[in-house]
Amino acid sequence: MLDNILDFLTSAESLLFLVFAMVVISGAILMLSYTKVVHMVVALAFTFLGLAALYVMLDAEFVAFVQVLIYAGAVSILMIFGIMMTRHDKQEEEPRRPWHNGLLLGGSVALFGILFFAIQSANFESGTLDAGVDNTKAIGEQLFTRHVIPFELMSVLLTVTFIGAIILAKREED
Amino acid sequence: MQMMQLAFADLRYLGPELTLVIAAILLSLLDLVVPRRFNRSWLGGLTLLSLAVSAVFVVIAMRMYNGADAEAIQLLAQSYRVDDFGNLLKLFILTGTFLTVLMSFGTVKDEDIPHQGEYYYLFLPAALGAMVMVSSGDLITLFVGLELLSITSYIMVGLKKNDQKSNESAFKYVVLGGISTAFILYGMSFLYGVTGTTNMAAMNAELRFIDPSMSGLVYMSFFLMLAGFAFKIASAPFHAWAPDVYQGAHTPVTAFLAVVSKGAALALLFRILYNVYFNVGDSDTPIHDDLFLIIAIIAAASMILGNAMALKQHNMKRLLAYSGIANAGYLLVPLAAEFGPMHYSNFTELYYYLAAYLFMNIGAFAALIAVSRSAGHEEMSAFDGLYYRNPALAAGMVILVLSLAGLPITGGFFGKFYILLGTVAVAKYWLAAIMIITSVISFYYYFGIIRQMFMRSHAPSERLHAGWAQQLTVWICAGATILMGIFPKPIIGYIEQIFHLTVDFFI
Amino acid sequence: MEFTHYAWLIPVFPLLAFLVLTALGRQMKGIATGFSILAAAAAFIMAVLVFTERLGENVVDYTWDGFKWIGIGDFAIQMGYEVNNLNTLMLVIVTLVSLLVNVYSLGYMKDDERINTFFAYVSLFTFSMLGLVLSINLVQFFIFWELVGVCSFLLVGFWYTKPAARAAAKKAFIVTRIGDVGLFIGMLLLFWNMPGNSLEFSAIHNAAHTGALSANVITAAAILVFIGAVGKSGQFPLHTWLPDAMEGPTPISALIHAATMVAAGVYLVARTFPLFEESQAALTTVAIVGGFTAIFAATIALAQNDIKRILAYSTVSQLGYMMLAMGIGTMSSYTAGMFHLYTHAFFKALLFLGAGSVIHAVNEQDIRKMGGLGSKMKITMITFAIGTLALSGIVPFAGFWSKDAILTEAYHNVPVLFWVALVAAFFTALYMARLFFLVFTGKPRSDMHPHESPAVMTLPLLVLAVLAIIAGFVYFPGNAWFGEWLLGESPGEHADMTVMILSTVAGVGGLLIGWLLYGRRTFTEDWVEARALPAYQLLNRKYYIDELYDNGVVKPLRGIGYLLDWFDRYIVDGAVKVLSGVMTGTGRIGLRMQNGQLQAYGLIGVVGLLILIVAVVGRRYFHVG
Amino acid sequence: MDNIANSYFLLAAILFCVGLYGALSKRNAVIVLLSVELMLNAVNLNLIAFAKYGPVPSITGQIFSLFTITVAAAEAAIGIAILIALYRNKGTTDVLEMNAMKK
Repeated sequence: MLDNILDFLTSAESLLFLVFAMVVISGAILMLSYTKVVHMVVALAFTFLGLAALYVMLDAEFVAFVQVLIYAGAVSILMIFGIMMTRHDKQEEEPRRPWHNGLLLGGSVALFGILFFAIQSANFESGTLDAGVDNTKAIGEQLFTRHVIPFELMSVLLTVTFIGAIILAKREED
Repeated sequence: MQMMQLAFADLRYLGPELTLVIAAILLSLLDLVVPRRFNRSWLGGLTLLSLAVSAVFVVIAMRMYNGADAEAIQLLAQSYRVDDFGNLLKLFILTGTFLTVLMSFGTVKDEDIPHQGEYYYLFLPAALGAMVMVSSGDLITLFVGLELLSITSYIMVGLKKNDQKSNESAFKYVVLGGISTAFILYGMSFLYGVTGTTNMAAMNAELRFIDPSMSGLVYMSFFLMLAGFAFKIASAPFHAWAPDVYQGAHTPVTAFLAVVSKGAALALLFRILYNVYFNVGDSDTPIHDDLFLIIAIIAAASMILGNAMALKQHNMKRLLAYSGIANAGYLLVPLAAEFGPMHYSNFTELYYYLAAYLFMNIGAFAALIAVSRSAGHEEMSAFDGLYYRNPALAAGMVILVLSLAGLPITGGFFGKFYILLGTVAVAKYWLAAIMIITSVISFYYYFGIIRQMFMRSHAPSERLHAGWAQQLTVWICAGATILMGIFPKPIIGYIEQIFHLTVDFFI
Repeated sequence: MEFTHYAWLIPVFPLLAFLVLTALGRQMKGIATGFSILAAAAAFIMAVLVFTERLGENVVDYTWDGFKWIGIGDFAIQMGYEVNNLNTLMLVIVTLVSLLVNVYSLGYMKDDERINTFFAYVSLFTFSMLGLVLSINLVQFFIFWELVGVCSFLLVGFWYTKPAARAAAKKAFIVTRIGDVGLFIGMLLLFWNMPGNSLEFSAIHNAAHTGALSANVITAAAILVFIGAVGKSGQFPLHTWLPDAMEGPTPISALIHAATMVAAGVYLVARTFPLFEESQAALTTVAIVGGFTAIFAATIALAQNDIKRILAYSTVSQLGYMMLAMGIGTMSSYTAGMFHLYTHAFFKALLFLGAGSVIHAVNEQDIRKMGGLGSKMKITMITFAIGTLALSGIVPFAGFWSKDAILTEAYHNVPVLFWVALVAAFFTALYMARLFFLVFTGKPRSDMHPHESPAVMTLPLLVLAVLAIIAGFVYFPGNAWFGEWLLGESPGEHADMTVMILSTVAGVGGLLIGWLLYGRRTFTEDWVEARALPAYQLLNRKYYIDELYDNGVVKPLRGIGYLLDWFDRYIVDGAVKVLSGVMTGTGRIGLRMQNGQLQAYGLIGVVGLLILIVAVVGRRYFHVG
Repeated sequence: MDNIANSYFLLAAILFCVGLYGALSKRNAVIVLLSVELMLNAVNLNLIAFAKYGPVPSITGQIFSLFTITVAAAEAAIGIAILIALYRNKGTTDVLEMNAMKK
């Protein structure tokens, strides 16, 4: 058991994982515990960046880039915009809902416990993803052959989102 | 080697979907260029037209590509399938959307919905999403279709921009919908993880010989996805959003959520349940049995809770939401009644009741629009004395309510009857008992509506003038309901004739 | 001309009338009602033609099943109609009573603003009832069975401005639905066990007799079917809706809640009789429920003061009689049950219409406030008296023969039931005498100005009165024609002198005591004041006897009646209320969670999911690990 | 058992549960939306980790995650747009105050 942990700590990959995992988790936890809205968003931006680093470790360079661009960039900024366009003078105060929060905390922990149990009992015989190929190219090829229908549908979805976001957020001149 | 690229010739199989895409783009452009002073109802007409054209393509596909012994068309390694399962459900989706758009005429006013053009043509991508959902054989395609439907629905719910209720319900919907999406995806990620593929057929093959240590993850993948889909279906215990969202949305949009969205999600659950998880597990961990038990439990909970909550409800939209929860339960029953040597008709059962549900629900919503516009509110009392104020509309509504209550010579009766036969065939008697008892209880509140129409003393006595579009919708729906009750045979016969489990469903 | 082959026309007439009346709405009141009557008359004539045709020698049952409703695989449900002697009899009863009620309603409902709606509903009901009678299989039967339920709901609640009428309508519908669930489950059970999944009555007959069904299935199916009949025919404990249903217009009480719809339960048992024949347990259940209902309802009727409620409990009691007859299970008891159904339809409809005539005249339903109406309403009184005699089972009125047939069978087969039925017969005579004398004799006990009803109302009374006298002669000792015709074979000897004497004693005794208590008493006082002392002593003693009767017999009896009434209202009804309470409680908890908070909604889902996971999958792991 | 593979899955599970907690407990609507995004990120991590360490590794997981990211962004945009419309009418972004409809 101890050997395992030592093993784990001495491998470079594991150490890196540990560092980024800490970044990711602390970002998430900080988001929950901060009281100012902007701080929360910034904390979560760190989580997004940490995840991007983990994606690189998982041989998913392209996704990592996308993660940085979309999440750390676009979504975080979108959220900041959202905060700016709505008023947030008063600080976030903890709502007094002991039943709700207690049950929720219990529920979340229980869900994690169940997931933990399921994951730990699974016996992965780790295969190997052929990391030699050009990740981006491989994705591109797959995307335009096998997954071309969802890919094209995505364009419809984005168009709809685009129209929808405009008409919903637009101020009506009356 | 399967064809991995989409050839130009393959586009002919995508006729129904392409029609909707092209129509959506054209209509949005038209909406942009035509000056604002023109009434936007003609966009609604064009929407109807494109839905009809799409339906024609579906029918053509059913006639040409899927004969009795033909193989189902599949594109890109099963990521897209043109089979009779999908085609039948596409007809359901298109009919539902068509009637929803039809009942909207005359209800979309500038003060309510500033963007009338968008209101009409957004139905097209929503229907498209639903259609993609029902004909995909791959998790990614399926997911994208689901999201196309969901995101469009979020927008449509929020279209009454100046109405706080509409904003609120849209926000509730988008947050809870987002959470449910996350659950679905998390479940899918485990499913992908343990099988290494996103193709449903390949998954089933992998799952049947999976390492027993993985069974925990298999269970979790199902539960997480179930939570998400049950949310979309609005079945207990993931039902709580439905009344609020239904109440806040514009009524035709509510009808769309209650019928098309629910139907498509049910079809999806049906597909995943039978294509991916069927016969998975062994005697130590009978995953298969447990999953069917869970569906049965959810169905029972929905029937009980939905009907119980409707008992004290006086707002018609919320009442129909609770009734929708109960109906989600009835609709889950054929899913829980698994295939077996005695029983192979559960798709027909599901489809038949779904079709009956489509007509009775859309008709009820259309009638609600008609009476609530004159009453100025959506309480049940809007139906006061309808029999004396507009007998024809009242007659239609009586038929629809009788069908909802499951009384004979309506589609609703036969649908439930047929489902019950299936349940008894697989010896799930307790589920049948709950279904019967809760249906009896539901008479109580359905008859409340009839009582309002026939036996109400303080009703306003002037004639109620309903919009032509709503009246037409009510009559179409009432007529279809009666026809389905009197002549169920042709419909069932047709489905049984063209639907072949091995060809059209199991991939 | 083969009228039998055109039997489908019979329900079509009222259906057409219904459609025409609905289309007319509130216009053309005079003509519209004419349509309804015309249709009822046409249906009646057609029914009589079919009936006379079936009187001939060697008639065979006619079945048409050309309409294929469902066909799934090998299994098919055919719709159509069947004509045999049993349902021909029903056709005649239904169309005749319907026609008379239609005519009667012309007078009774004359001033009602919604008279067209009323006639439309009546036509729809007649159509449904006839459809029910002609059905060839259980599914079709069930459809019409529900349809008559809907019509009953609409008609009981016809005067919906009265809250009581609304409540009664809903109760009538919901309580009978409980029975329908039983019937429905029975239907499913038969469906899965019948050879070829057939639900046709003829197939059920064959299967029951050839042993194609296992004994358990037969018992279960028969009892479930009987539960359906219990609901519709107001048998204990699902009878509570029937007295409440008296909130409807009185012609409806006569048509639906006396002569036709409530008898449909008995008809159902008759139609599926082979199932019962094969199961002693089911027969015993039927007999016990019927016997208990007969005496139970008769006792309650003693304690009622509302003229219609007395008749309603009387109906429940008489239906119990018919069930009892069915439950004895021999061919002649079956015949006796159907015979009683047939005679009862006439004299009970007569009594209800007579009661309607009284209510119409004095606008009052409490018999304690009536009195002395006989002098002003001769025809009503005479016809009502005939009805009372028939119901009380006095020779030679129709009720005597049919009741006697049942009693004879009970006497020979199940003596306990015979005594129960005999006591019930005594009570019947007693409460009818009480009703009759309080209403028609003595002095008026409140300020009222009665007048005889118009001819359209008295004519049906006269017709029914004639029938109440003669209808019994088709089947009495020495004339077994009815039984032979119904069964196609001789039902066997059914006369017994002991029974006749005992039943006459019970009937006459009941009437006599009723007369002494409620009829004579008022006369006595007049008499005493008018005459001199010599007679006083004697009279005083008479009076003393009356008191003795009153305190020793009738008061306790009525006490029991009150007690049972209380039991009925609070315990039996209460059970239904508990069930609905559980459901509304669930709903209330569900609604409390519906607090408008989206995060609460999410939480409900998460907690629900966790419970599901732990409950279903957890057990596997904890069990294994 | 490969420790590092499991660690990725557990990290994803932690993020998912934290996201769920945030989405169902925070009062500020923007943060609620952000928490939903966190849940979707957890899914991505899971997918990509399975793409490398799963029993049957394949690049499909990465492709799936690309779709997920796009959809998540679209959902966030719609969420913010609806929120802005709501804020304009109601003047608050407090989730607890959104209870005009209940029972």
